[in-house]
Amino acid sequence: MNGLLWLFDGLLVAGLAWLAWWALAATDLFKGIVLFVVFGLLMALAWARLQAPDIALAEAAIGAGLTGALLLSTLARISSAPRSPPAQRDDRSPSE
Amino acid sequence: MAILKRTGFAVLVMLLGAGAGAAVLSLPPEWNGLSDTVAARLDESGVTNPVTAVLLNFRGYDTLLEICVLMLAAFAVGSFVSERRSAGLGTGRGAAETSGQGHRGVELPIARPGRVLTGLVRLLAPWIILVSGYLLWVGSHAPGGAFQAGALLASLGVLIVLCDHRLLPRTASWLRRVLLALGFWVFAGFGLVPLMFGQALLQFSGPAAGWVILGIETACTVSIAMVLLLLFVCNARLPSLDADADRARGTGA
Amino acid sequence: MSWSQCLPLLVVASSLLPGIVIFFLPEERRSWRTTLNLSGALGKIVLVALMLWGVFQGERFVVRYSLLPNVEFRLHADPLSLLFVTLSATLWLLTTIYAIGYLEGSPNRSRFFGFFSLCVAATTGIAVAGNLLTFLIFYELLTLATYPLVVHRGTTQSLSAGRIYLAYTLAGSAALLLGVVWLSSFVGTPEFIEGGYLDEVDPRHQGSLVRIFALMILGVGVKAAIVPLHGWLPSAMVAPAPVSALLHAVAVVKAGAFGVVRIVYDVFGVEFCSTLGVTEPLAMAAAVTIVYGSIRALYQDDLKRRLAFSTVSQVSYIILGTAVLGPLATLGGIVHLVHQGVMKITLFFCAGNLAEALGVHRVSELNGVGRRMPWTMAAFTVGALGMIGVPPTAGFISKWYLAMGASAAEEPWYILVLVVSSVLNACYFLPIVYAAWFKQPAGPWPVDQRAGRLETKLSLLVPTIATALLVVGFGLLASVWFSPLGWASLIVEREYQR
Amino acid sequence: MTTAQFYALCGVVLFAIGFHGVVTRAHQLRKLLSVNVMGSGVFLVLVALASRATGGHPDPVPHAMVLTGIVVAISATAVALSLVRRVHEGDAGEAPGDDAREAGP
Amino acid sequence: MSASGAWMVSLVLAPLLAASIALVVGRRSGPYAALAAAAAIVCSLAGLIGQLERHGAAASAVGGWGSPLGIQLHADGLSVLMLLMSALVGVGVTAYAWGYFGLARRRDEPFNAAASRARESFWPLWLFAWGGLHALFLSGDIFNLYVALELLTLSAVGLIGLANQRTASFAALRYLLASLVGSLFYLLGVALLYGEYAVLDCQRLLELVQGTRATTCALALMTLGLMLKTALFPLHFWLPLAHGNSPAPVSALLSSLVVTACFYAILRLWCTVFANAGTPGAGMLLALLGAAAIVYGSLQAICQQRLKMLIAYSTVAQVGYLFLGFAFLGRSASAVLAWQGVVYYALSHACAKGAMFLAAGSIMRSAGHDQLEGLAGIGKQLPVSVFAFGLAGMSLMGLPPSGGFVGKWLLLRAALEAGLWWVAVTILAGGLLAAGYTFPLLERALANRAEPWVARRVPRGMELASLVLALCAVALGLVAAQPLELLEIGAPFQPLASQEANP
Repeated sequence: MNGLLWLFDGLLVAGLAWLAWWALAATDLFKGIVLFVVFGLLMALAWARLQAPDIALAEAAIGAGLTGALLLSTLARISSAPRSPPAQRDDRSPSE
Repeated sequence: MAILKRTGFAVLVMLLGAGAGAAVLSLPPEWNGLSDTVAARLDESGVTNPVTAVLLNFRGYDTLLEICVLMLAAFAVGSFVSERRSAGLGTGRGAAETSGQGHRGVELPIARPGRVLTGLVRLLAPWIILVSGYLLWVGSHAPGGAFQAGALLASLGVLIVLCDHRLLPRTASWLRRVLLALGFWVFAGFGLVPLMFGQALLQFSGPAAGWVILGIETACTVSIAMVLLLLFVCNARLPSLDADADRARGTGA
Repeated sequence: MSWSQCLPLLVVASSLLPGIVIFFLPEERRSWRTTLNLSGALGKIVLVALMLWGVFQGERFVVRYSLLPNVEFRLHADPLSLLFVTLSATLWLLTTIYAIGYLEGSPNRSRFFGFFSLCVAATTGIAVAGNLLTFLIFYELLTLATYPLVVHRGTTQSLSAGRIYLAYTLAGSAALLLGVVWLSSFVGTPEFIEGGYLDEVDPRHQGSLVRIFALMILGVGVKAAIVPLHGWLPSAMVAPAPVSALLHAVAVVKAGAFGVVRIVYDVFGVEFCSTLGVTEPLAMAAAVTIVYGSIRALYQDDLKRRLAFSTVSQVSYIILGTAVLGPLATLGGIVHLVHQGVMKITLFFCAGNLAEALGVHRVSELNGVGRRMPWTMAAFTVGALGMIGVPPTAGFISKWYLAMGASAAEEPWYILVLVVSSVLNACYFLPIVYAAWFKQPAGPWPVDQRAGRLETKLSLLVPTIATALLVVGFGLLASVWFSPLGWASLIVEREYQR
Repeated sequence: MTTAQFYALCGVVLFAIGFHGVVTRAHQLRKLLSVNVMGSGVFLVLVALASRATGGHPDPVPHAMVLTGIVVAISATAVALSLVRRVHEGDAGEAPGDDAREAGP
Repeated sequence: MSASGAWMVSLVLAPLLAASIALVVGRRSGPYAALAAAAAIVCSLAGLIGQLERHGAAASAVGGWGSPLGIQLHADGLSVLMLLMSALVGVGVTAYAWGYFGLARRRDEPFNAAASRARESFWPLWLFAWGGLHALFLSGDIFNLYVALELLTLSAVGLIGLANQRTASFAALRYLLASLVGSLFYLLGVALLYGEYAVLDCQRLLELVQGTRATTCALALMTLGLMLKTALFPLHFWLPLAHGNSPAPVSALLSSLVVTACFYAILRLWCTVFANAGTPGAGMLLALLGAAAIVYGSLQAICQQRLKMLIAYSTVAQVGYLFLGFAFLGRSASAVLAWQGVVYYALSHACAKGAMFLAAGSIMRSAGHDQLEGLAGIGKQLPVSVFAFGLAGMSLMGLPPSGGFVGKWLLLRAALEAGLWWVAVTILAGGLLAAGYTFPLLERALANRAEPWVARRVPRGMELASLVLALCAVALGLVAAQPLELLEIGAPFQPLASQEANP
């Protein structure tokens, strides 16, 4: 039993890390958001694994569900009304 | 030059991660924190689910501030939405005053709501309400509670707005705002009551504690549902109002 | 404490309150402004007279208020402060009369007279300051009050002069602040005592005490225009005449010199200074400034810049007097504090009259002006003779005592410096007097109708003549007990008999 | 290495990935995603450390903290998203405030 | 339950309840709700100060549970002084906002969607921020500190976003992202601390915390996170744009209260939780960053063209002063004096910076822009505002009668006693550089103006509010004895001073 559990943990952690990396590194924003939603679901699984059912419920409903919906709707807003790149800044702010 | 900066920063992040990792590993493996103290005082808190006890009784002050954060976020998002488009929060009369012809349909990006969606929502609605009510009730002795129930209700709200877009704008804006603040008022109200009797703020003890906590949780569930719904609606793309906005931008500013 | 106890506070307030009220007076309320100004000036003189009478009876005036747990704001009236207060009170009255006449019809006078009174309040505060912290507070308030006066005209030239003025004075006050804080870490902030309070500090700190002395003199020296730090003085000549008169004769420059006197006598004590070995470099710096100021004055064609450089050298007489050990030199130095004030203000009033009546600014245009403006040029001549040190005038007395002091202290070098500078003074003042009286004017002088049969407005003429009379008066009546010399000898007695 | 430590390490890794993303990614939406990933990382560390408790059920205090954290995260994300929307398309009500000529009223 | 507990609760709940009422009622209720909240705050603060002077530091357990389980509200000299600061500046900003936003749309100007929205949204957001500030100053629990910081940050973002221009939205977004990253660093530190000591209350952590590896890592993470929120030099990139482009009352309360509150969080952590873990080396690094902030911020401020950007960079510089106190970690003799100087400097900086931004707001309202070149002759137009700006500048420069001078005096005294020469020189250089960016405006105020001035009416209340705040900054210099006695209550810096034990 213990070996199987370790395998599950290993897979879960690897999945989490991989999803996190690709959610941020994906070229297309939409793909990034979808990966982020899947990442949210996997997190819910991780909470369940760590005997935190309350958080698993909350994560599933808020983390994956609502955040995903919000992100997708904002993405729709931005891609449909493309304006000039982020606002011109009249101050030579040092970084990014 | 950028590559150097980028890799340099990546090394820095790895160092940070290694340091934090080492710190985490150096923590004592056997350790049971406050779980015993919580278990010992659980019966005085009026609920049996330890997480709800901590959330609403032992560290109730945190949750009170957090409800404030939610209310604030909803208000801030509402204030970022321009006057004409604030179907959500916004100042009711201001909105009506500008859009003149009142609220026409509020369509969403996805195509006209097909039969499947409205049918599904009509089927699911009672169950979702039942489940969230159950989640709220079960929170006192098993995993569940205000946040989860509120989130579920909010998702139901989102589904309904997706189908029938005229639902939200028809409800009076002051009602929406009262619902928004309801959670905080009930929580602060119940919290201030013990202050009158010389006890500390948010001190719920004795037999009524369970019921008081349930009352607070119901109010919070309603507020959380309202907040999360508004967070979604204010951000959603509302093509009809955009049309007015585009026309206004053309003529106005 | 009874009202008489807080006389020093009343003296400071007597020019502070009118100033604040004048700020809020609208521009056209001319009569209100004049009455406020004059009543403030007269009130101050009455209060100073009361304080003089009180101190003479031996009464101690002390106002103290604790700012921080062991740091207090303290005002007191000792003979040295009274000397400076009387000087600034009388000359403020005369300068106010002069300024009212001079600025007739020019813009934003409310602002001018507001800052003018604040500046004098700060000067009075410096005079009656009871300890180093209070001195520092009023010292920096003086900078803030005089800056708007220097840039009063609002032209780009006066703005850049203001910038230079600020750079010097703020840097100086930073050095002074560092010195005062460093000293307070050894002895806290005790009040000024006649013979100084640092001789009982344990010898281990001698090294840092020397550095503290250098920092403080650097801080105060900026306003006393010691050579490397005098740059702001000539460029501040852009200001209107009453400002340069007030700045260079009464307020700023004197505050610097007064600061040096306080630090040397009432903080370190002159014997302790000589044991520390700091008096020689100070005297050297003063000597260098005296000669350098006079030489630079020779080449200035603009009248006010020449007077500015002569101020740079004259103020260093006071510092020379304080730096040379011995009662006679100290007496010369302290009495020169008053005499130089009176003489310099006369010269500036004359320069102002010339500029106002005839629009004459350059020395080369002064040929034959004596015939056109006899009274002004007479006052100018008296002032010039005083500067050179010709016997009946006040200048002679202070130079005389300085020379006596130098010889008593076996310092022949300083006598030589005095002689050389007197000669240089003659070289740059006598040509003006000669040109004014004995040369033919180039063209006809413009006639100033407003003045009627007088050469210029009465309110410009009376102060000039009054100060000229004072120059001669202080010279002739020097031996009388209430003259500046008498008062200065009282101070010196107290300094040396402790 | 117990499971608690293993998940805590995973939390730290997520935190690092998120922090890297916030600084290096240019687009604001990606930065927001990175912040959410960072948040999940910290919450994972909290809950993993809580699961070390012996005696069956884990320590409830970190669970309450994480619940509060998640709710705060969603509200911050929603505010950020509405700002992103305003930045990208300029709010329809672009008409400047009543002190019209001020750069920022 | 002790009266001080009641005062503390009312200090936190009054603004929050007023905010919720303003939010629900909307329309014109905002200003009146703010007025009521301000009155309640001032009374409860007076009550709390009275209590503290009689009974010393007060702690009130919320919910009646003990410290490991429940949350403690803790008030000692340091938090009371910070509450005094937030009350002073808060009342000033509220009075100013009455005039700035106006109670209702004036008849003469056309209806404007964004303006009326800003007019109504300002009040609830500002009251939330005020409540968050008081929750932060009174919290004795490190996780509660996190929630209070979030409440404060979100309301600040809402306030910055009021301005409706794109630069304001961009600035608000960048500020929000920076703050969220800072908060998450802080939260990871909290996780490590809780993971090791299983307690969240500051006072109990003081006894338990030693310099283990996890604790030092937690200290580093928490300090880094809060440094990002306080905009200390290398991490200040978000501040100038956010404070320079938001409405005047908003930038006033951001620069004076929000930044100082984040610094207070660092100070509270280093004084109580990490008193034994903080190494002098780390303290020296923070102090060096502070010194660099003073120089960098001042130089940037000197060469700014816009008045509000100038004042924003001045905030970056003045924050540097606050971190100089960390140089005294190892030297317990002068540490208490230095920290008193730092706290007093923070108090007078808050009043002075608030007055400066409010004056700048009045100048912008009258001139229509805040480019420095075009402001020649502003002194004749707005004498009261320029005078307030001058007084505030005097306090920033640390010239005598002002509160800044007292802070500077205490810091210099401590630096000289501890032999930290570079701290003394930095303080003096900072004062001179502050003159470098204060006098340009005063110079233009006194300069003559060629073309006639077409100015817009500025409500009298706005100018008076900035003048009152500036006079507060100066009055702090004259009545320094009482606040410093107040700071002694509960000896907040005692753990730092008794740090001589471990190196």
